[in-house]
Amino acid sequence: MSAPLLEVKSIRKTYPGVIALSDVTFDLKAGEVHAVVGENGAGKSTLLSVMNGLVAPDSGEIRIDGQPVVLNDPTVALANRLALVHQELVLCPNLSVAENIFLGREPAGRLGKTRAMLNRMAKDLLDQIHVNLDPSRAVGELSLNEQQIVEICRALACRPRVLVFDEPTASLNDDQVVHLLAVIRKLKANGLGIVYVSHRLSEVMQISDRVTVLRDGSVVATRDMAGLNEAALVALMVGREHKPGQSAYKERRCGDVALETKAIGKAGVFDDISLQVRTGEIVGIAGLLGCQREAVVRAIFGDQSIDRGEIRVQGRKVQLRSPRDAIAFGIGFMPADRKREGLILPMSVGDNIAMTILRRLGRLGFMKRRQRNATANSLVRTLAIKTNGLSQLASQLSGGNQQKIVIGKWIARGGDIVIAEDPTRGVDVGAKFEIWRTIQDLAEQGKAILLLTTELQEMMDACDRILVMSRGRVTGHFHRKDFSAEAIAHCFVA
Amino acid sequence: MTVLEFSTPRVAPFLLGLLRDPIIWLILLIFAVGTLTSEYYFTALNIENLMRSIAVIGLLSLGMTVVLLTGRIDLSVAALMIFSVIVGVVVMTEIGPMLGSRWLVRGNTYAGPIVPVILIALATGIAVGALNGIGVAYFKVASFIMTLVSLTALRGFNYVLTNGHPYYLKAPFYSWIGDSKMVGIPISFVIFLLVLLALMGFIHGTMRGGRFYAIGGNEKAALYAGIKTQRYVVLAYAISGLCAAIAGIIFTARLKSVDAPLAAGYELTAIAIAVIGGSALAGGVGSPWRTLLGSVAFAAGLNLLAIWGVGTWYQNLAIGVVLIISVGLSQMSRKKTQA
Amino acid sequence: MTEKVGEHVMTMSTLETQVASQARPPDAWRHLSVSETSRVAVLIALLIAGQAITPSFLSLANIHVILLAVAAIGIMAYGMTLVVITGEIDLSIAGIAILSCIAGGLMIPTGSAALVIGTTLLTGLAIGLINGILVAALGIPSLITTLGMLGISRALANIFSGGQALYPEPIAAYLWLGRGDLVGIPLPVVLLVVLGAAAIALTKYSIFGRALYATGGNVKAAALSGINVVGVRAVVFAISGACAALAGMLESARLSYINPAGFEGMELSVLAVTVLGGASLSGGSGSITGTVVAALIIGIVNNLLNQLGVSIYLQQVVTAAVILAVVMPGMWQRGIAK
Amino acid sequence: MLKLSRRHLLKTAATLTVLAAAPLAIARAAAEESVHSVINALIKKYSDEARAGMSNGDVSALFEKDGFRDYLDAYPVGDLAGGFVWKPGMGASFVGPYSKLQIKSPFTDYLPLTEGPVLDHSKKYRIGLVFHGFNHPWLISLADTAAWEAARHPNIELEVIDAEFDDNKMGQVIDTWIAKQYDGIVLWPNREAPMGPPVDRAIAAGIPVVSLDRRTSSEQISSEVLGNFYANGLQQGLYLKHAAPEGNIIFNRKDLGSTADSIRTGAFLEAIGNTPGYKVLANYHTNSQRTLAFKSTADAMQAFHDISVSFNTGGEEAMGALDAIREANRLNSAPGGKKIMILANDDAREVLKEIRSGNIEMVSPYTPLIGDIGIRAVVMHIGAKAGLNEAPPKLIMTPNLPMITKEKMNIEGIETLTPDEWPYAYGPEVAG
Repeated sequence: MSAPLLEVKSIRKTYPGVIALSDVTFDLKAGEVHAVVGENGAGKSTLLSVMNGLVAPDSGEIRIDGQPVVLNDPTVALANRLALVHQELVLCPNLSVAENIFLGREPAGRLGKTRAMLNRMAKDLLDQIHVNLDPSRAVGELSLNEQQIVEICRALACRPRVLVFDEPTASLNDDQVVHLLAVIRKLKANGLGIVYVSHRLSEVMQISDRVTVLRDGSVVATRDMAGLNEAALVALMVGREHKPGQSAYKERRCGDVALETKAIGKAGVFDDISLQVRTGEIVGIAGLLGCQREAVVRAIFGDQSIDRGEIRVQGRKVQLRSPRDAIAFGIGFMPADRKREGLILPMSVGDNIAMTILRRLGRLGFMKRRQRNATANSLVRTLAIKTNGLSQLASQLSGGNQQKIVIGKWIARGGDIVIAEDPTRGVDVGAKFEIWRTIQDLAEQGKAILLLTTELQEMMDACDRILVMSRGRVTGHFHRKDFSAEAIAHCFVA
Repeated sequence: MTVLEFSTPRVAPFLLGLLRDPIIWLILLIFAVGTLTSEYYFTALNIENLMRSIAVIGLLSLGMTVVLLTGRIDLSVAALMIFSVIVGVVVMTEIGPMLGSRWLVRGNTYAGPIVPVILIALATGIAVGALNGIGVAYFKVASFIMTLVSLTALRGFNYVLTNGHPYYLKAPFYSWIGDSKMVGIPISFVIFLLVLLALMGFIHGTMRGGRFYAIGGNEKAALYAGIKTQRYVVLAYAISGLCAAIAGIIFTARLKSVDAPLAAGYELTAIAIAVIGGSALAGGVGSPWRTLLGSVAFAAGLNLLAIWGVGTWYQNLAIGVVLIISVGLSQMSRKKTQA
Repeated sequence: MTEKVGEHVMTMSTLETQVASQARPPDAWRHLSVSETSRVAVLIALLIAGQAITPSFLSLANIHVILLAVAAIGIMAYGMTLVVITGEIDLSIAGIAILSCIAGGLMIPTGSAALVIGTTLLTGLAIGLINGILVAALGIPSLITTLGMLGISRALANIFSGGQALYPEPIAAYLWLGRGDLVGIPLPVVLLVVLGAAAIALTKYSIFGRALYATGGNVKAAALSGINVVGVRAVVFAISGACAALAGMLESARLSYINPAGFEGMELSVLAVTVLGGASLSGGSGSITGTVVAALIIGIVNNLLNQLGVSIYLQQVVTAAVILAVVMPGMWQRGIAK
Repeated sequence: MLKLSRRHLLKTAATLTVLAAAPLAIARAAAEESVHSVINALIKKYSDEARAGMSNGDVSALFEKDGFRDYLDAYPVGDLAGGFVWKPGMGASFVGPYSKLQIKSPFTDYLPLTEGPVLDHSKKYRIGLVFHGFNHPWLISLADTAAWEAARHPNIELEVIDAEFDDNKMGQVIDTWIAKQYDGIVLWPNREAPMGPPVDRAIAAGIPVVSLDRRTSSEQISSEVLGNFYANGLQQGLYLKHAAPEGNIIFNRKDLGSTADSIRTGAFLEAIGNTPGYKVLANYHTNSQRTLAFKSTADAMQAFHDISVSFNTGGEEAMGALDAIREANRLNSAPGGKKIMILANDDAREVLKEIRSGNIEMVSPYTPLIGDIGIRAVVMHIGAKAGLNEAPPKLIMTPNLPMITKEKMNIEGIETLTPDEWPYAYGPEVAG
């Protein structure tokens, strides 16, 4: 039998005072999908960086086709036909789809011919994975989802034999995930070896042949996927028995209508959206990408304007011209993109939590530091945010803990209405559970919650009611007792 | 089977896009108003003057455009433009006596061979540009700071090297660059056009040139794509330095002398022109061609005011107002297309 | 294994964040402190060197001279630091300083000190506010806005004054601003210190300070958290304008001379002090204490070089080298510098 | 070696210049001892002495270092055009069109032109005046006199443009005027070298060009109206020698390489070069900026405790130095508790005020009120081109002006004037 396509042997990487990876070994065969899972901090990112040549290991080696290679630069990894699909979309918004795909690998062409040639090649590549996307469009105009496809094509453009996916579905909805998995199966059938890193265990279960579980920088196990269930996988990851029942849903009594929209609309974006959220109620808005539910919640938060209809808070008609107006009426908003919209990364944990309540913490313009610390500390405790202290920078925390800060700052604000956009995006299993429980707690305290998630199952677990949107309109409305994935999915395309 | 279906794009043909470009209309308007209001505006002599002034500021702005494309800035261009020529002359006057020739006559008139001066000036431009680039790319000094430091240091060196004396450069070849014409077009403008064409060929015609856009668009993406971004940043600054040196040669050829305090503040003009031409300070947007338009609009506007005899104060006022308004309008139209 | 590494888990995840985003400053505070240290080290080295070179260097009189020399640039740099913290830049300060002083100077015939000084400060405040509105509300990049405003205000100063210098001689209170003293301390120095303290309080201890850093750190996130980012930026530009006007007034009062061609190139000197003080032009970082130390470094270097009789042209070169030497180590390990 | 060649060739240039001025000498007025000729004689005396050698090593070193000899030898010293003799009190009074200030202009009778239409009365003559700095009192006064003269002649249309100390821009302004076919151009060139080519282009296009105060590198220029930089520096030196045989001097100079600096400072050094008692303590270039002069003097006050003389190449510098000395409370800190002697140029009203109050020791007037001469000269050139009159001489020297001191003195034959005897001061009135 020939050597495996890729062998990672006894990789060790330490940072001052920390062992990031210790003796990590696994292998990948051609035509195999090998998942790597683990909680945040388990060492996945370091491992990916080592494999991509961004970080040099202290010891150990990587073999491709049995030959040891020294990956000291991303280009070397590419030269060895190992490509990485990044979790964050790292694309040039000012360049076209084709230019992005072939960035750094442009074919040498005569003057003027390059662009046409690039477009043709990109078209071929997109056709290969059955995606219809115009290669001459500027990436800046594309949706996240489309950008994800570009990111994958970019990896494919260097004709890799090993393709590493780092959380490829983080910003995709269920429907698109299905398609992406189909693409991956196709690649696998073409004989590629695929390393698949994801927090979404259901995908991992579906797509992988084998799985390697990392915990605290070490390999806990490498198993065949066949015969492994989700609970067992989670147990391996967290090192203890963990009930996957993520919903933590509890029956609650809902009160009066806290938030109501009456036939609001914005020309060309959405129209005739009417919804109600009661105190203590969690209402989800489901829909495929492009259904404009994000625009609706942003309009409710005053971040975008509406041309028609009215928004009522606690029964009172309100004019929301900016987020500040919305906040004044007790609305809070947890954006999905933590790094870009949720947090001020170069500021401390304490400052981030206090961001929504600055005015309250002021006396004659000065910050009441003791009160701020008390508030922030109590939130750090209740939300179990793992941090060195309030002065640690937000950028230094893991995704789950960052998300908790985003939630925490709205708890600190204490408004009655909360809009949560994908609160568990890119968050690991343990933290995910804690975040869902927090959201349920908020509802129980009588807050009205408007929820958007990309995973329908999560939404069905968490919500009292679900509205479905399609192309800017409400196409369905379900109460918890009527929840059915099929029925809801049906409304997606209505 | 198509797994994913995405919307089709809008295609804007080049010419149509050009006509939609307000700057073209602005230039046409300036020429029309100029021709209508002054008999001296649309004359060969005035158009030559216009071309000559475009050549220098245009070259500086071209270099600036390349640097802006990478999302950085170069404040050193004007100081470097003088510095490179000074180095050329000073080095040659030092070499002269070693070869037994006296190359400095009649006070400070340089009488030695002029081609080496030009070559040394070009090399100096490239070298100082590259040093800026190395500071920015490898030593991670913010470009604003790095080139501000260069600006200060070069202005100082200009005095230290010349001891405040001017150098006269009166070689025939030099006068040819500064004063001659080719089919009615000043040589300096021809040189500018050649540089423009070369840059456009490089930036739009080769894959290497295109990478400036990638770096300006998303440097991390370029890095992950295996592009040696640092080298391209150095290259961008070297190009800017080279453009500055060429501008310096043309500039001093017109004045037939070089003098430490010349061209003070031209770096800000270069930035203004690149930005009026549509370059984004954030990087990734802009092109040499559009910078040409920017420099034509800028120079033609000022020329018109000069022909009208408008005082410098009001010219400066106009520059400031036009700069803010033009960028403000493009900002608003960008916002509109985004929304 | 788990127990052993357990306590490091958190730090490890921190590390992972760093590794994954290699291009971001991996450990901002650490490097900040490196350059902070190097700044202070340079300052101390300069003090020692200065005393070694000229025995009267640390005399009270020379300290006064140094502080007086940096008073105007330091006060302007306070405003600039605030602007730079929000991720913007203000190139118009020299223009604002001169236009404000001219506007105030035009009030000299009234003989009213309040009118002269008030007009000066209000003009600075107003132009700064216009900058702020153009930048924050209309979204015009500050580099362009303030570059344009620099030209506009210089032109207006000439137009209003007819290019003539003005002499504030008859306004005693005005002159006192530049030449007077409080308990033996020259008034510009008093203002430098008092405003420095106020600026430190503002940036470090006030709620406005938090909003300031938040706006610079991530303007979208700050806006979504309910911070009035438009207001914050408008205010810092207004403060910067007022600082420029005040600094301009101090200089004019010291020389009893309002020169419509004055403060040439001052914006770049002030900017140099600000970045030397550790403020990053990408926003979200910087401190007034850093700016103060930086202003002192520049002031001492110039004072020493002047005392040694070094020509102004070489001084430019030396100043550039000092800036680079202080700024470089702090930047060394950053990912992408723009 | 390099120095030698430079010197040699500049000397040739100087000889040529003197030759050009020679015809004037014939028409020289009877050997009345005018201030002009007294000072010229002194210039020659000290220049010859200095050329023979300087016994003061300090002064000599500075003189050599900055190559003053080259500049001084090339700077023309000569007699006035048309045998004109200037005496204090001459000239016309008017309100400056730009500054709106009351002006008494000293040289309005020099190369006179009667009021009313000039040359061909049916023609309109368009003349351009380009200079630097509408925001400098000295230069505004220059423009005032030019505009006043132009306004006296209804068929002269004068356009005044400020090139803002950008030599390239000044060149472009001249090119624009060539394109607009102006009849004549008057300019105040900041620096010699860059202004030669545009002037040559204008001359080639048949447009007469006259430069004011400073020179251009053009050899074809129609006329040069030259000021008395030499007299300025020399008188500062003579005053110093007269006041004290020894002293420790600090210098606030204009930018390196500018004519004002090289001639004034050079002439000052020539004058004191053979007096052993003077020491050069420090030498600053403050680029005509009051703030920089202030800072350098403030720092010098700390570095040296035995300063006795502050030499300033300009009035701005002197005011900055005075403010710094006053702020340091060191007005009387020269050795022996004497006053620090401040030597100045430029007869601005604010400087004269300090002379009156005794803070500035002396000022050598350098009047900007010469723009009218430039206009008259260029008009005469335009006329000469059309064969209407004779051309004025190429070199139009302005009269040397005596220094101004608080009390009247006679220094080596020069009768000094008091501020009250000097009606020609320029710039805004200063209260107090």
